[in-house]
Amino acid sequence: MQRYILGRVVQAVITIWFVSVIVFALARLTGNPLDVILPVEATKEQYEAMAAKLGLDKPLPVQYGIFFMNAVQGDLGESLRFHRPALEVVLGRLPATLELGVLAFLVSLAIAIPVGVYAARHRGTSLDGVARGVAILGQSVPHFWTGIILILIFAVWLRLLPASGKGGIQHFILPAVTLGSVMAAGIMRLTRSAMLDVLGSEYIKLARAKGVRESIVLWKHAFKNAALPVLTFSAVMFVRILTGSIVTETVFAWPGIGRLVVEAVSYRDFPVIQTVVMLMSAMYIAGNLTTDILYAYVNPKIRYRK
Amino acid sequence: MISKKCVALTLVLSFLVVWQSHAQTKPFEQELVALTASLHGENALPHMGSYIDLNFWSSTYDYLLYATPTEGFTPGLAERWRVTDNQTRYTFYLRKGVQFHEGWGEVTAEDVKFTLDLIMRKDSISSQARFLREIVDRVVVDNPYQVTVILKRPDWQFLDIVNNDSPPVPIVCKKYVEKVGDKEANLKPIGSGPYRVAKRMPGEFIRFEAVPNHWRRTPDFKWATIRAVPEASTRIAMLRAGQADLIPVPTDKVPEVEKAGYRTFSNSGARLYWVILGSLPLPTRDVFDPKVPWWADYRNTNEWERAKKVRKAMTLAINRKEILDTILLGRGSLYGVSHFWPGNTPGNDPKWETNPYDPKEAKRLLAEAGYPNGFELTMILLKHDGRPEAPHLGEAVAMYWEKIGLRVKRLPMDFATLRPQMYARKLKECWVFGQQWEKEPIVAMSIDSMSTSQYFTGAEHPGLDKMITDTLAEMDSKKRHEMTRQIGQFFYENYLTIPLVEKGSVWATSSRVADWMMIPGMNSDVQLLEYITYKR
Amino acid sequence: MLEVRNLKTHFFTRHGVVKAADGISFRVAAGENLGLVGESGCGKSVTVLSILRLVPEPGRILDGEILFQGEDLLKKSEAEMRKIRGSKVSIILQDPLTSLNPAYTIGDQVGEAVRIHQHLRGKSVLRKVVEVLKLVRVPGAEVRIWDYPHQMSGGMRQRVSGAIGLSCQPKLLIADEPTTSLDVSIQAQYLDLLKQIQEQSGISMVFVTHDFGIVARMCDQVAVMYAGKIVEIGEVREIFDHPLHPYTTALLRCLPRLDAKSELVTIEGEPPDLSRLPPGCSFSPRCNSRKPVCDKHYPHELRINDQHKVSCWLKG
Amino acid sequence: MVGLAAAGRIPKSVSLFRQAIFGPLPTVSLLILFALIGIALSAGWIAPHSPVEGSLRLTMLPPVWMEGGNSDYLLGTDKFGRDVLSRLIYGARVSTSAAFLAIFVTAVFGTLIGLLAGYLGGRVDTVLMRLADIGLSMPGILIALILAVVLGPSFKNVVLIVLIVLWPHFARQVRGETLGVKEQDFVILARSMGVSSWTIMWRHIFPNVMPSLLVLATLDVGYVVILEATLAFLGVGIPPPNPSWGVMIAEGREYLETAWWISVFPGVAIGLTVFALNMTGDWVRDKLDPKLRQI
Repeated sequence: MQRYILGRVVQAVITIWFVSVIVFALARLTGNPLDVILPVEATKEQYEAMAAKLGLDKPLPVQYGIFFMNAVQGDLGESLRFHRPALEVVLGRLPATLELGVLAFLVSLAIAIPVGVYAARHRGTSLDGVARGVAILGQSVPHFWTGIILILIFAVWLRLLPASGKGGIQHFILPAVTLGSVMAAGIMRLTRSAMLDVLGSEYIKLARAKGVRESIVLWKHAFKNAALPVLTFSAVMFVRILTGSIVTETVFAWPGIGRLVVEAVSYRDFPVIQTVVMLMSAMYIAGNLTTDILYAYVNPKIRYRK
Repeated sequence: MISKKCVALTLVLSFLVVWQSHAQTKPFEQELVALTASLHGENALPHMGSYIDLNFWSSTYDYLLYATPTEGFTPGLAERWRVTDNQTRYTFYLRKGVQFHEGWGEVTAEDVKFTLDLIMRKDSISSQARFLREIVDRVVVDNPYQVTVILKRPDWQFLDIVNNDSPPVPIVCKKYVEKVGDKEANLKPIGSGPYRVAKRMPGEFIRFEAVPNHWRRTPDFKWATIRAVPEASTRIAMLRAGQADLIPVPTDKVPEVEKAGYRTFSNSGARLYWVILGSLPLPTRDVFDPKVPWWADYRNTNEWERAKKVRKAMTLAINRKEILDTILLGRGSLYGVSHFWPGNTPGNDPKWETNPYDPKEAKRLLAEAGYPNGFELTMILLKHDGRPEAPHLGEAVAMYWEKIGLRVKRLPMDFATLRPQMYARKLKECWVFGQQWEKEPIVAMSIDSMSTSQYFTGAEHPGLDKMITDTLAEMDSKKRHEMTRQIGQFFYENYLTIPLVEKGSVWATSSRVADWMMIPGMNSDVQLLEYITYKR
Repeated sequence: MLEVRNLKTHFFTRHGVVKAADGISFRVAAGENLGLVGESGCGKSVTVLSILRLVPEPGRILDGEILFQGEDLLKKSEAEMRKIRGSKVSIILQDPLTSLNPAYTIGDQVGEAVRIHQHLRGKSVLRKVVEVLKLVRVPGAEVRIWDYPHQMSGGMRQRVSGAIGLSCQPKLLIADEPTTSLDVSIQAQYLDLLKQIQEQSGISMVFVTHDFGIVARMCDQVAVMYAGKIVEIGEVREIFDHPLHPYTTALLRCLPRLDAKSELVTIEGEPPDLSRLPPGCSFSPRCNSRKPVCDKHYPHELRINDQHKVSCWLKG
Repeated sequence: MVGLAAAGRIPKSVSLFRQAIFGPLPTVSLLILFALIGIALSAGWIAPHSPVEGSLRLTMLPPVWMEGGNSDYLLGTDKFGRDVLSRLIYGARVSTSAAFLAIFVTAVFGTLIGLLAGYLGGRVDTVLMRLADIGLSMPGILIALILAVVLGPSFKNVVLIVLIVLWPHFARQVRGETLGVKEQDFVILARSMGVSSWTIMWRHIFPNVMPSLLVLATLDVGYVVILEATLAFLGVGIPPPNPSWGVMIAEGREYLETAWWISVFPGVAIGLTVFALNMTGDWVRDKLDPKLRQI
């Protein structure tokens, strides 16, 4: 097992390295930060001076070399906009995103799993139908639109909830729902299908034949086995949530990395762009790794494999 | 098992969240919350930031002089100032006893010298750097309260530079900057203004605390926070939710806000919008393209006239009144020549009328110019900070042009992408440009309308270059203004640019705000917070 | 002990009604073994699942009585049923590989019924579990209880599911082809084991299989099922000696016999589609000696003697 | 699937509604899709007005049923006085054509890579799949956003972006299937008879990965429609004045309070379309290959 994990980690590192190359190149294709930093009246001299100061005058490979050497030592460069280490800037915004993400994640789990299990249990009934319908519908609207509509209804018309910004618990509701909706839909559908597979199996029949109470059959016998694919999916989903935050945070003016990076792109703040992309990739990869380990946890077959 | 873990996690988290939020929402007494679309670079040192950045610190610093709506200045840190007749020596007599924040001592001549030197420093990105380096010979500290600037040559612009009008020249604290270094000082500026910086989260907010009995003005609000909220609808929602006291409102949302019963302040002259026709290069440049319908070699009279007809047609095709009434909902005004705002612009000529709306004439002119069935061109819908209307205006203009038979492509673009191409005069596209009103249009023109200027929003023409240079050299304001008028006349007659509308920035305030001093051409962003009064 | 009367369990599928059990009747006396024989898909499993009222969707028990210790199970509430399942009546499923939950340990799964029905907790459950595992001869039961199913051999798993069935000393044990998935030698061991346990504890058994050999080995009574109906039922020796129904004879002929010279034969033709049965005797299409009447009406049950009943036009 | 309380209950008839929507064949969904395609094709005839021409005099007219509504503009007009209905209709064309083209290109590319990786295996496989991993690990929308800034907004760039963001999904799926198929006898036979790799991939393997490919495609079209809308929302979608639904929402979102109809209708349109697509996708999947339930 350890060996296996180690191998995966090495892979992950390589992947992240590639990502760094790609995003480094991409970022530089978006334009020249000086065109944002310098006042429009800036002279050629000022351009050159600034370029030199930021090391943008060197050829790209050299620039990457420098970036790489520093990155290895944990220095991802200094934000062109905030004059502080990019990593520091990003990590400063990360909590906001994570809080929102985790909340949305839990909310959607809390909704999706019971509904999914229920739908599978009562498969074919109209309740199942409605549940699926709603779920698919949830996946069918762009979630920035959901967000806009939610603001329109709850903030503008009903005046129940704040439209945006970070603050009291009530600030979390709309963004969390927006962010969670897409994911809840996915998880619900997955739970349902996974449960359907499991409920068909012999050991469920046997459990019932033992006279086990239905709820226990569902949750103890069936769900623990169905949880497997659900977990896999959830980890990936959680990372997708972080990516989704790019839009949601723009809609709700949420001070997280999503908004940070959108502004970083228009500000051509290369270090921040790079940091965020690499961070998200790292999270995605970590997510998958965790999943596999969780797999091992729920599925003894894997756990006991040498 | 899993479910147990989940529950546990949920509990912990929700606790965290609640706790977190409580930590956050503890309100200050009398805190003013002002919103802005973006805090931009937030650079606080004059040699490190563009004027957009520096505007956000306008209340943290004091300035030698303060701009007034009309000509002339009111005293600031400089109680009075003397200019020698040949306009080469400027002496400023400083106010005594003005203290920098957090015990960094009194503002002295040393600080003024230091500030000017900073701006002229080699690594300075300030937009005045070039100009100051050109004209300033040296800055002399006569005594702690008296500083003299000696110029290489006579100049009338100097006072226009060293005031709070953008780009502003804030007086920074020598001791502080030298002690902590540029970087630190840029992150946490120390000034002598009415609001000291209390706390900031870059990109998110800056929180100021009022300085008790300040010589210039003691703010009503003990605390003031500038918070960045990119989405306009979000800003409005926050205003309505009582989360904000002062928000910039894009014109098309003004009625919504007013309907909701909020007071709006409009500040005229903030933006002059006009259409820039491609980059109009000198025929001698290799980027010069004779096929561009609206531009030609000025030495070839027929061609020049033909091109002028096209420009005129494109000008007459636009119904400015309708644009003003619909897109700007009547907030703003019409004007005749780019750079010249009828309000009070030296050199403005009342005889310059707004171009009429006359599509028939436009079509006729096109035909005459040899384009009976129009031609193809591209309108750049420019995404440019502080000019939310620009893309809308662009679309509107495009629609009018289509009505006279031009085939208009649209191309959304952000300014950072446009800029280098504009510098290179490469663009064959048109775009709507919004410029901040300048006290002396000639100053702006010298920067953006000459074939030598890097930043370029006009048309390259040797005659124009000459006129501008001469005008700049003219010390006598009367004559200078007359010469300025002639430049405007040249633009007007040749339809070099296509003026659209003037529009002020609109601000909505919560019920806690009583009033806010508006200075024409300023308040383009959250400035002068100390002049916002609290309604008791 | 158990008496099934005219049990009708049908499946309502999109393609029509499948009559998996259509008027099944039989009785099992205390300590007696009934073999339920037939080709796969003839409704054996459905019949036994009906007894536990665990008919899969979209199946419904439409009619009949299932008298267990004199009470009709079909009249019982779900809760009451639950009390009976696993304690009084328990089942051993066909495939030990799939009938054990991969996510839980052997001990957990064997102990579950005990916990539920005998309300034991903690140590005593384990003691009980070990006891039962010993009963089914799982070597090293004390340690094995901590294993997961996938760590055991097929034979061991089948014993475990046997243990699950026996864990609460049921009155009736249903074995649904418990040995099909095992290879022959292990089959033999396992069957002997079951037989032994059954004789010791005197529980009754319904033994579902398609193998007359097993019936001969295990059962006192045998019921031959074809197309959802019992075509011949009676005491094992009797049936073996004079099978009356052509289907029974055919099945018997399929048995490899040591004494017989005749080589192994199989029944030609396919088992019928239960959703569209012929009007008459459902076996007639495959019957060599069929008469015209066979295709018209279904033969009513003919009572040869107390130990032997058959439904066939050829007799009588 | 064991119905516990089954005993004695008579099967209750399946409700019509359910049959229609979740039944064996997603009637409603298919209807929606056909309608959509019909609209997209006949936009030129059925749209009452030009989608791009408008008059500022008619700016932000409300839908006809609201007071102030104008019967010429059933669903009202937008900021530039353009008919929302007509834009919706043409939007159907723009959005769907973009989505379908994008998914087609992506599928083709992804399949090619997947086939190569799966069939050739070895180093090729490692390299290609590592690339796919990288692609998957990068935050899609963000990369799309950056790319859009790099490439500039245009129809073909939207397609290109989708390609870059989505190809790994297809590549991985196809590779997996290929691995399975290539071990099967007929392939081995073909190889033993010296059939060229290309022919084998094309004639023998491709047809076998087709089903799951189809499923993935149908399920992803919906996602692409949403992605396009999201790009538009971030201001880098299909350039105006082309009325893609995404662009319409983006343009309208500033006027939610004053003119909700500008952004609400296109939102609904997207919702319906993607809903129908997903439903059909599920159906196709269950028909072709229930194994794929977890895609």
